[in-house]
Amino acid sequence: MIHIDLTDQPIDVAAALRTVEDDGAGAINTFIGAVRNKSTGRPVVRLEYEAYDSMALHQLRKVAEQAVEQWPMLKKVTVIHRKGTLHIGDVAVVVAVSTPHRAESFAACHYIIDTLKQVVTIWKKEFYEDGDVWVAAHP
Amino acid sequence: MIHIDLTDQPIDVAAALRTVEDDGAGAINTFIGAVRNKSTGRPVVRLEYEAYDSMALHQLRKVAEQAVEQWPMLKKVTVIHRKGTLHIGDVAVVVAVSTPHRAESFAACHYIIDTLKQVVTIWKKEFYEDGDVWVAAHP
Amino acid sequence: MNLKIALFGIAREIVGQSSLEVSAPEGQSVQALLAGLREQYPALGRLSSLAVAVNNEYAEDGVTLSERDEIALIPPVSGG
Amino acid sequence: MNLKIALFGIAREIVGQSSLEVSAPEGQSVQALLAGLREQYPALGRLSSLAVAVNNEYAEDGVTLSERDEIALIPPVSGG
Repeated sequence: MIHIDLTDQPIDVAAALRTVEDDGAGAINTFIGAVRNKSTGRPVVRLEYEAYDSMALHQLRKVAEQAVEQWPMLKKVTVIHRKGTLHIGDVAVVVAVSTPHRAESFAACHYIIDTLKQVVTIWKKEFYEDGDVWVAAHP
Repeated sequence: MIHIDLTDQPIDVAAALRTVEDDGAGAINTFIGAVRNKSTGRPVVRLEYEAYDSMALHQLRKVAEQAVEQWPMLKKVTVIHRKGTLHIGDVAVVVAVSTPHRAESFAACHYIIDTLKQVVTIWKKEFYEDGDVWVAAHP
Repeated sequence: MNLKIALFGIAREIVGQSSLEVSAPEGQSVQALLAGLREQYPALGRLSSLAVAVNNEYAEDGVTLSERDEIALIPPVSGG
Repeated sequence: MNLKIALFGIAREIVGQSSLEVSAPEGQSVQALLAGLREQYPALGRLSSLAVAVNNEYAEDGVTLSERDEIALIPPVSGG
């Protein structure tokens, strides 16, 4: 009921959605994080995601388990994160959860993406026309 | 940037998601409402959705416009509602919004589905093994 | 004047048809229309709510109706 | 004892390699390891945060390290 993946291949969003389908789940909430054409006003050319794979997979699963603990009505949870080189519009992350009722689907999905961004060992480098930056590295 | 549909054909969720893609939108939140196998504990066999089409389309657009007014950073909004006969697992409604930042994508999508359920002129009849009920009709 | 009222969902089932012609005095209000319909079809009075839509918008009790309006009876909605 | 430290992201770039061997006294703490690395690579001290992971879990300052541990330096994460 928890499905986690970290992949260097393009994420198939429709396939990810199918993994959380459940006859008892009337509500599916999905968050998709895609590469934007700018960051803090600066045009972005491409991104590179680097992961500490074993820890990232372990932490992703922990975050999903924490969500299930907090919202026991959760039926299915899928989190897929991309790594490697991404271009504008590419999908970097998909979080999908299914629940019997809708309010909990929003809350659980929001919790998972927020917590993922705080703890999962993945690093993003943004490349601009004239340089690059490891996101969030410096104050 | 607002896309509304009311259809008696199966909803293509992947196609709905593509309608909100935007190079300036890093965040896409999607809510999918599907037919559950039970309602208030009673096994559901099928549902029938009936719509007052012209008003439903008008109200759906109004709800989407209210969301854009409330969260001006919204890039694209798509709301598609199914009508006719639906079976367990069928998708009844899809709401998808894209924004530059994620918190607003959750808030706007949640607002749209909650408000849709309050004002949009669509009626659902649940069919059980031994009867049927117009949902929410009676106190 | 004659008002044509579109009926949906349980309101359609209660009345037994998908629209209704009602003869009403000029300047009939939403409130008066509803009162008349509830009297004629008591089951309408037992619904959780019953609204009137005029030209695709919800109409307050005091709104007056005309023959040119597209009027509909709106029982509790349950989309989504 | 010799500790092998895996390096990622900007920490990897600062050190110039993807892992580091550090010789440390038995019972070395996370805090002492970090202090030593920050002294040797001052740029590490300028990051928004710098954590140590032991066996795929974040480790508090007081945790003591052993040669059998899988140790990694974790600069500010930025997934999603």
